[in-house]
Amino acid sequence: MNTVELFFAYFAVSMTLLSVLIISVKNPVHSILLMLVLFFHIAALYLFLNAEFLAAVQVILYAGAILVLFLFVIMMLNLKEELMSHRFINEWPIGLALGLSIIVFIFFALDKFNPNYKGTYTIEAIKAETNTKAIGKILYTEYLLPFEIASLILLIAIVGAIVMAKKEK
Amino acid sequence: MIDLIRIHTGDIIFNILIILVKTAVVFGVAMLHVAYATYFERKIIGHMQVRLGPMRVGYHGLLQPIADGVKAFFKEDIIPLNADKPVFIIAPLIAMFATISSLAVIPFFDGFVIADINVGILFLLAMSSLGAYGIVMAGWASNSKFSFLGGLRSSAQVVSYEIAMGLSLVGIMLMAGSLNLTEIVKAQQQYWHGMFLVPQFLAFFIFTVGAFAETNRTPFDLPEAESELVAGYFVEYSGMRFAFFFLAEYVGMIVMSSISVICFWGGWTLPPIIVNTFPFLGEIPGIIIFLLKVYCYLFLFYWVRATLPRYRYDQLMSLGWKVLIPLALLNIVATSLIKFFF
Amino acid sequence: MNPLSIAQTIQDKFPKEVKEIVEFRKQVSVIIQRDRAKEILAFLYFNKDFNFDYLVDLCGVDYMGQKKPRFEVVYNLFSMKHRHFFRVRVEVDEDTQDAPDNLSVDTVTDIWRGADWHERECFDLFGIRFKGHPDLRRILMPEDWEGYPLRKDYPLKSDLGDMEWQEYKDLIEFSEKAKQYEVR
Amino acid sequence: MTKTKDALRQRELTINMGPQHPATHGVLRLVLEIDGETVIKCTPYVGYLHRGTEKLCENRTYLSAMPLMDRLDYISSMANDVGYCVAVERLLGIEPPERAKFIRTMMCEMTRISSHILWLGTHALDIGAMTVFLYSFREREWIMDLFEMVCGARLTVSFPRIGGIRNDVSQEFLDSLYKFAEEFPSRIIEYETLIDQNRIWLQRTKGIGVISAEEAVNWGFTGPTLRGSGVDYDVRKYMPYDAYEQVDFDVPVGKEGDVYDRYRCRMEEMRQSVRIIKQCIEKLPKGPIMTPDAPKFTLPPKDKVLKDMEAMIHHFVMLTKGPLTAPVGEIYSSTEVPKGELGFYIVSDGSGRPYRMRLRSPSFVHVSALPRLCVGSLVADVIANIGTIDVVLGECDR
Repeated sequence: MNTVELFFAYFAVSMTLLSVLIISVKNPVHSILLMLVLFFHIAALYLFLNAEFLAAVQVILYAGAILVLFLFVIMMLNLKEELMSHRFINEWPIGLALGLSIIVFIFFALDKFNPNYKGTYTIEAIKAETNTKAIGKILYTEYLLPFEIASLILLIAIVGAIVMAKKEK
Repeated sequence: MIDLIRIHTGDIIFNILIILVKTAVVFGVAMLHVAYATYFERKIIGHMQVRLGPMRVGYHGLLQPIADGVKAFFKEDIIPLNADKPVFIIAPLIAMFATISSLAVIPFFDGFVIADINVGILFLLAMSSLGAYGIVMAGWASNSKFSFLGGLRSSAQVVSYEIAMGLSLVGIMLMAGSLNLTEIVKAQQQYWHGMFLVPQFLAFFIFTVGAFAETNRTPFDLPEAESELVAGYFVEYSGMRFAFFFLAEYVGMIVMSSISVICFWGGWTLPPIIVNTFPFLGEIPGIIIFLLKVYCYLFLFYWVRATLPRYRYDQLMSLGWKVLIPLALLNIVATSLIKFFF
Repeated sequence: MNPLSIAQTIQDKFPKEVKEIVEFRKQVSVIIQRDRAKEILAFLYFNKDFNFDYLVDLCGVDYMGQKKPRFEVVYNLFSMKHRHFFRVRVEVDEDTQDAPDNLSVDTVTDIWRGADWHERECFDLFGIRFKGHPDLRRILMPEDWEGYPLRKDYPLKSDLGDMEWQEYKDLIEFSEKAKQYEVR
Repeated sequence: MTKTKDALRQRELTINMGPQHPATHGVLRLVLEIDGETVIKCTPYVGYLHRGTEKLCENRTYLSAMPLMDRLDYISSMANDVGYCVAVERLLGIEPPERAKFIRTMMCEMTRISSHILWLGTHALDIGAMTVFLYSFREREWIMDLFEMVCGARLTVSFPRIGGIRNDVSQEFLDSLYKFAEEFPSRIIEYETLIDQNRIWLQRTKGIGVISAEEAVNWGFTGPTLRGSGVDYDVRKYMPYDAYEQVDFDVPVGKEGDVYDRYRCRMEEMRQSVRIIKQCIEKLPKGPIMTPDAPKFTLPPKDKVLKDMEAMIHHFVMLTKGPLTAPVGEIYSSTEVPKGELGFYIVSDGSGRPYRMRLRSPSFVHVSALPRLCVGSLVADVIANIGTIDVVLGECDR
């Protein structure tokens, strides 16, 4: 095992542990903090893949914006009551079944996983062009349609949120 | 000497050593700056307000920051009984380390940067958004309603102003064609004015407002609005933990000033037009020019604090969402159009 | 309008209620009985010629041992429009066994909003109750205070001993306990 | 799940603003119920500074009750003293001499300026403009020095006396006061340049805490708080006392009745005060400072007390028993103090002590209207509203 693999092993194991902790910790604010740590680990993994842009965006968007909003909402809750209640909902067997089936799926799909696949953008090509440029190019040429669809979906979500917030009054 | 060390240690360890030394230097210099930033803030605002500021410790109070530091260090550390202890302890550390780690990617002069990464600007934005965690966590963990409100205000404020600030920097990225801070400084040298401030004045305005909001400075100091929330999110903190927040705020100010200097004021360089007319100015070390520019920008922080009243929460939000973000978008569109056609 | 003529008008309209018209240093006041006090005050407020839209002050006076109806509630009125001043004194008697509701007046908070706290203060310091007041609680004194300090039979200073206000006793006790932490 | 839903539905947060809070100007306590940042309920609690002034007055002579008046509105003690003296003089039916009247008027207006400056500083500080606070304290210091010149005390002066004033003013004092009056308008302009055109200041004050003229009168507002709503009511004009009849001044009124208009009113009032002070100095007549025609009610001059036996006995009786011949009756007398109308309702039973002394303090009335001003606005507006009604809790709680 060389250094890179060692690092990867660390990140993989700790990410799994963190994920389990996030759903099992009683205090939601603590689980959000753990989630923050998890996001950092993910960002670090992106760095291993030479995807600095993704790593930075991971931190800015997920850690900096989305998670803060989560925190915002959770802080509003009456946590004292929340701490008393059970952490898991009654329908946990369904969740377990779903989770297990996904694991089975992945297990069977593992076969088709090709670690040596190389697309047009090799690491060398990306390094020559810088990460950001490469992502921009690929996003606005090859994946333009999915990108636009995704943004439309987000727009709908925003409009929906506003409509729901307005109705309350 | 250096070569001797290199031979004896090998490349990787040597590089790590160099980085450690650089980090130590930057950290030390930054801490000194923070200490004296507080001193100058008190002095400058004092003189603006027809009073003298600190005068007692040392000549004209010059040792005051050190006295303050010693005092904060030895003060009793109080943790409220019903506080969420781990979060309460982590919060100031998050706030401080998030801002201090921003210093890692800032090039202070040509070639001097701890980590010269390609997405420098994004890293800075990421770190400044992390600073909000410290504040929100502190507000929540103190188990006090005033600090809770401060935390809420801060989270909403930081999230909304970061968008405007990030978008305002997109113009710079477009102009420079890179996210690397060193590259951005170098890109500015192509122009006769040597500053992105001239073509990107709109972005500069948005960035400045955003920087004030990010660092929770007047007129956007709502999270700690003294007259409303007493001291906002750090109302329950004392001693060293309180000092950490203080430190975070001032390092944040220095980081924001540095970003502004790098992105808009040409970093450690002087405008080519000036250097060409007075060639001897080109001999000034870059660090001096950089620091002078940073001081000017810091002065702006102080000046505004002495002048402006505080915004109200909803006014702050409407300014952020209804004025700054549309303006920033407009700036991006205009910049890219100009860049595309010329 | 001449205050005396205001007083005269009131006496003409409510001959039974008005007990006396007093003039001292050009200030005129009518002393009226309690039962229709609110009606008279409303009349002073709504009548176009008087239009007393500003309740300057409302306070209680304790005439213990000097007059028979022991208390008076004094309404000082001013009209912003006509710039005249007038005073109404409503006589209230002590509560007795057979008339437990004696010590009360109808509230005027629905006429003058500003009367709210004045009435609360009057209740707090004299024990005069205001019927229909939205929120009649003690205001200046602590909520669990006993007695009405501005009454004439309430001593200015005395050693209450066990009758002392509970929170004060707690405070004394606490300070005794805290003495052990004192740095000497 | 239901518990979570309940937790979600519970949206109000109750916060306890005060009695120790930087913006409540003393020991005012507000219990705010807020939904997010919006105030949905506001309950003021007062009484933390209740010292029983009314009860104390009933047990003191008319003269010795005066120091209590200093401590009502402790930042404008001179105006309270004058108000009290005017009330007792009206009860006794005596008139102070002309010179005393002019000096009292002068002092009242100086107090008005010092109180308004302090208000301006703290109000601006509440809204976040720190510099105004220190600028205004510079001038307040000046007025305090002037007070010290005339009576030796800076804050709790006890300067006026029933039937006159304690001691005459020197020419030196008049000169320096005139200099102050010459200089001060330029200082007002200085404050105004700091905040008057400031967009943030305008956003924070315009349209906040609006109250209409009728409603303000109905609530019993007085002083600049009322005049900001456009009601032209000033005790100095309509029930003149002292020398106010003989000086020329305007009563500034606002239009909208919001925080900004009340701010403008107070700023203009300071200019008018300067005008009055100047006129007082120019018109100041020569003559005695204590009324000579009612020796039974007034203290004899100090130098006489030390030489003359009769005067000494008189002095002694005055201080221990009070004027023995106070007429039986009742009087309501009000004066315009910086905060509004300060009223004294005195019931006299013929003894040397007031039988009942009622203080109608403007702050008490204004605080009672805080819920009316605050509900529906934001937390930051509560601060602006507390500032705009200019409360002093010493006066509110008495």
